[in-house]
Amino acid sequence: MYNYLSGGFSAYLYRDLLLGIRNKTDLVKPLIFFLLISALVPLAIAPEAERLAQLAPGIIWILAVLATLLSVERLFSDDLQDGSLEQMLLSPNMLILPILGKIAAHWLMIGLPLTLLSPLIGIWFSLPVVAVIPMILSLALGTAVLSLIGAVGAALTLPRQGGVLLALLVMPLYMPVLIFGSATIQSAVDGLDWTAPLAILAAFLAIAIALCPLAINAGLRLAKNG
Amino acid sequence: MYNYLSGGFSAYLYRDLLLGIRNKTDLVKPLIFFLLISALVPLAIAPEAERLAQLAPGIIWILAVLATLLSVERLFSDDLQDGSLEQMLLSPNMLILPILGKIAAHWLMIGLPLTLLSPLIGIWFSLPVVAVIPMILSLALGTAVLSLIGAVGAALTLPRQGGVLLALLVMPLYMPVLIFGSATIQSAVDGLDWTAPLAILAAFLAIAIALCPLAINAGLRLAKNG
Amino acid sequence: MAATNILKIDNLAFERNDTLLFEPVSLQLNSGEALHIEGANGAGKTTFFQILINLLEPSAGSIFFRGQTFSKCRYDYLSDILFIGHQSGVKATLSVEENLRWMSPDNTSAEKIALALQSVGLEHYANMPCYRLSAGQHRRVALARLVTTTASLWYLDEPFAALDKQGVAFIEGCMQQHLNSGGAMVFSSHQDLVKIEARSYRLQSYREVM
Amino acid sequence: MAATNILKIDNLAFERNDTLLFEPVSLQLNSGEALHIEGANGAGKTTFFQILINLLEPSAGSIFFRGQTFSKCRYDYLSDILFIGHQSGVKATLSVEENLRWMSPDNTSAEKIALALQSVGLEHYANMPCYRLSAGQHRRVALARLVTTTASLWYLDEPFAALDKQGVAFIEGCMQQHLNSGGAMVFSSHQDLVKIEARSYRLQSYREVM
Amino acid sequence: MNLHLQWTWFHRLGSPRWFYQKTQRWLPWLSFIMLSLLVAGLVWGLAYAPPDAKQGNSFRIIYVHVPASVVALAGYYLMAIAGAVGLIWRIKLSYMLMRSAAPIGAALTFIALVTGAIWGKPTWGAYWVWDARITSMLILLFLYIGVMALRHTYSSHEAADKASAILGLVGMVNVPIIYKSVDWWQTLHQPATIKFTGAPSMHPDMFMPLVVMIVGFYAFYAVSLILFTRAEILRREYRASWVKQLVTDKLAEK
Ligand code: HEM
Ligand SMILES: Nc1ncnc2c1ncn2[C@@H]1O[C@H](COP(=O)(O)OP(=O)(O)OP(=O)(O)O)[C@@H](O)[C@H]1O
Ligand SMILES: Nc1ncnc2c1ncn2[C@@H]1O[C@H](COP(=O)(O)OP(=O)(O)OP(=O)(O)O)[C@@H](O)[C@H]1O
Ligand SMILES: [Mg+2]
Ligand SMILES: [Mg+2]
Repeated sequence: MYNYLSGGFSAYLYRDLLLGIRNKTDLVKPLIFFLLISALVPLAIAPEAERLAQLAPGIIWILAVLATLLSVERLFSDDLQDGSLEQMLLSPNMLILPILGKIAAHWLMIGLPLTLLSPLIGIWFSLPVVAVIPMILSLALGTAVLSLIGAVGAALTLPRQGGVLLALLVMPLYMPVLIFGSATIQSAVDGLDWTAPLAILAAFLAIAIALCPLAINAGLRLAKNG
Repeated sequence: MYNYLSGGFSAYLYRDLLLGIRNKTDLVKPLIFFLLISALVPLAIAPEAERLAQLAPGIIWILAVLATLLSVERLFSDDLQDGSLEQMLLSPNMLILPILGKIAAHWLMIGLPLTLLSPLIGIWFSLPVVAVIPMILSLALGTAVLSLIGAVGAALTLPRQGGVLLALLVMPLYMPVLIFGSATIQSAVDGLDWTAPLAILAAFLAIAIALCPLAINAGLRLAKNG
Repeated sequence: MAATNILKIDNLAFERNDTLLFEPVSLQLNSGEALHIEGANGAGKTTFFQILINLLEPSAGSIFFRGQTFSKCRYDYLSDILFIGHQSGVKATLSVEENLRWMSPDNTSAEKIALALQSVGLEHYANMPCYRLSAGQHRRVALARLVTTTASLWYLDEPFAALDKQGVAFIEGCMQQHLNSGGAMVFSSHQDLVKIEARSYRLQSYREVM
Repeated sequence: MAATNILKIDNLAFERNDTLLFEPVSLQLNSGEALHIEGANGAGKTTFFQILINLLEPSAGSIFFRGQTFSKCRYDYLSDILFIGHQSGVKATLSVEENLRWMSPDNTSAEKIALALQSVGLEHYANMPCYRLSAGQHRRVALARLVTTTASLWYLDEPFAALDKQGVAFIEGCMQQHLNSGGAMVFSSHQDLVKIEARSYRLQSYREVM
Repeated sequence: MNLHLQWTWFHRLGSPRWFYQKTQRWLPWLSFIMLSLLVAGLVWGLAYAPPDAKQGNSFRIIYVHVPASVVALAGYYLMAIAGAVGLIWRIKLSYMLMRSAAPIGAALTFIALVTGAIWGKPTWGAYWVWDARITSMLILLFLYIGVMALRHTYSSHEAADKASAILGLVGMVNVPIIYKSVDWWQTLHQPATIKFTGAPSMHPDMFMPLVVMIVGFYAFYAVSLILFTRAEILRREYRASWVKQLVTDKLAEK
């Protein structure tokens, strides 16, 4: 009596994508969002090309962190409110797969657009061309890690669960991602070997995929005791 | 038969503050957010003092914009969901006062903490001491404008509660505030006259207080047509 | 007390995307009267209430309150009505008492509030945040307003939803008392009433099969 | 069909902040049987359901499913139950059909989905996003699962809330059919039932006056 | 009497049917003017105008860039004003105009940005600089897109129209402010490296085709606005008897 509700990865991936993308404009929105935020930076800081180029790696990565933070919050809270979290927790199978499905959908809607858009932002910020490929690769891996870590924070801070302190503990985990992510780009700009920091990001991703779903599972099961 | 529900400014100000204080997460999130991001910036960009000092005005203002955006989304959507927006629209009095009350509460919970916290961030970023007073003043005025404009966006996007859609509508409107806000601090750093951009911010505030509540009122009345 | 006309509805129609939702409604409501709006799920009862409280605009027809057109007496009208809908306007993070105080007229005394809480059986829950309440208790918080309100025209959309039998009886009692003291009300309910005598009006759905 | 024991509850108790919520419950449920959980608002019916579906842990007592303790048959148990609670798990931005498909077993045929929608009277709304539905229609989307599900043990917390008379009759029909085909169910409702014969169990609130 | 006349005129103007029938007659003329202007301007500008002393032939992109920019800006004001008229006088037609103006304006803005960026590479050595005019053009694009995106939020036409009109008005206050502020901000930091307001006064041989192209773009704008609006009218008024009549007539013709 296998049930769609418990259908795991692809079922939740598909549903969350559907929820996010109801019409064509929904697809364009994350792109515009990134364009807008990155347009803020030169307006607030200096618009000279060389100065922007120096800042570019860091800024792109800060953008990635911000966008994840901004969006990951509602990953589970909508489901809690309308009762579909309850239904998900009722699944006879391991929750790991549905959770990963939801996170994958989140990444496809936030991390991937940012990754694809990053060359354009690079042009805006006069980033050297050699750094474009490393930037894309580091973003692809790194934003996935950010989604995973963010989901842990989201599960712990589900409304009224009082996990604020735990969330505070989770947030600093973004720092290593940020450091190695911008280091990848910076190394490429400086003509150094950029595969080393990238490899570290890949390792982060492997660890995060293994551990985060467990933490999220535990966090979600607490939500009902609020 | 004057009714508390229609009690206008102070009633809504008081209630929203109470709600914010009850929901500890709501209060702590912006703080986590400020501290986290300002800690991330030196990590992602170069940590040399002079370079950071150059970036400080811009970064503090980008933080203010993002924090407002992050939080203003829920200004009316919670009320819509639990039906209290309906009750507010039923008030026999002008809606302007309750709306301003809610916005004032939002500013007290977001703009004011950021303003008060800004000297700390200034120290982190080695901002010269002369710029501290202009920074505080510009933030105090500017974040209020951001709250007002953000509320217009929140009211218009109410039926969809789209974080990204809201950002899309509101960010272009934020740009002048951002520019004059960081210009105030920058002028002070450069030893120029910083009262001129500050005066412009004050003018923005006056215009926004006069016009935004009208737009919000109209927007809220459309919410039932979602 | 001579029954005075409180509400008069003339050929009220509502269109959504160029389709009439229900057959045009014409109605009269006098003081001391209760009107039970009936209709299947989706007939348009909630929509009808939202037109009455001026959240939606009717496509045609007019509403008179105590003989005046709506636009002439907006202030008087809105300060004399009470509306409780499907979503009851109870704030989950506020306590029961805070919620009731917030939703009651300004000069409601503390005793009145305590009395209202007692009437709906929540006297021991005064300081509990509302998100901890059960579905029925949540609804009772909103309905406690019936005790504290001073409005003379009540609009109640499904007031009995989620209430247990004893709760229903209490609300019916409140309603009867309001009618006796010259108030008027329009309400919808899918359950049969026990105590109140109410004229009923059936909303006829206009929906043609597509 | 010989009635087999499906659910056995032994001295189940639940404490919150060191206070028992209800008197310990002991119960048996056989196939073909319906159990009506009664109790005033706040008696603990919803809490009881959440214990049954393993979202909350009981403070004492045990639950057996087809003779096995819960921990031994977690997978079988969870794949054989259906739960519909106060919040029905309907996604507001998905369309009616998408919601139903999503909440139905994997291999449900398109005809079955169409049939389910027709049974709950939503055949014309298949493509409407659920946030546009009326309260009762919203509830009907969730209840359409009763037609598509293959689970044999149903837990229904207030299934009749917001439904009109005809909707209640239909759901009762569904429930009866499920019983006839050897299923079992536990449900709560404040309304009296018309069609179904159900054993009723009254949750006794344990609350001492504070 | 006089007043009465005025009002009937006003309402006739606001009637979608009146608009639909009138534009039926205008369209061929307008299209003809548009085509001849665009063709003449393009041939003149691309083939006959002399190459620029400094920029060689790359300057010729001006014949697309400048008209697109000019019309995109004007189009925003037209859209916002149409929205305001709709809000104040509740005229359906002006909402329809507003709705149709958004995608056209967005497309023109996009063209202006892309042609500007392409032009920037050979002249400034960078695709993008943060100059007042360019930044405000970018913001304009976002405002257009915002107006378009907002529509999907509401189920009823009227609500969506009102919301878009409010946003359009707020944006209208904003565009000049942004222009001014970016200008001001730029000069604060550094003397602007590139400024095209003081562009070398153009040779008439280059300038005349530009004028022709600008007028041509305006004509193009008018034609597309009319076409979009007519489609919108049919979409929204499909229940009106004159539209039904129109459809049966069209079917009978075939
Ligand atoms: C993405 C980059 C660009 C954007 C968004 C842009 C935008 C604009 C705008 C908004 C106008 C004003 C139309 C009006 O005055 O109403 C304009 C005019 C003009 N642009 Fe650009 N432009 C860009 C790049 C360039 C480049 C690279 C050049 C060549 C050096 C250029 C040359 C001109 C000229 C000559 C005019 C007309 C002169 C004038 O009226 O001031 N633009 N552009
Ligand atoms: N925004 C909307 N757009 C389109 N249709 C809508 C919208 N809101 C409601 N409807 C439709 O209007 C009809 C009436 O809804 P309404 O909520 O008034 O019904 P109701 O009589 O209150 O039903 P119930 O008994 O279920 O509460 C429903 O068919 C619903 O689908
Ligand atoms: N998280 C919580 N903390 C403390 N008390 C709670 C919490 N959740 C529920 N309660 C209390 O537990 C009691 C039982 O609630 P429950 O929702 O189970 O009642 P119910 O029988 O379903 O009532 P109803 O008929 O209104 O749906 C209520 O008195 C409620 O106040
Ligand atoms: Mg209803
Ligand atoms: Mg319950």
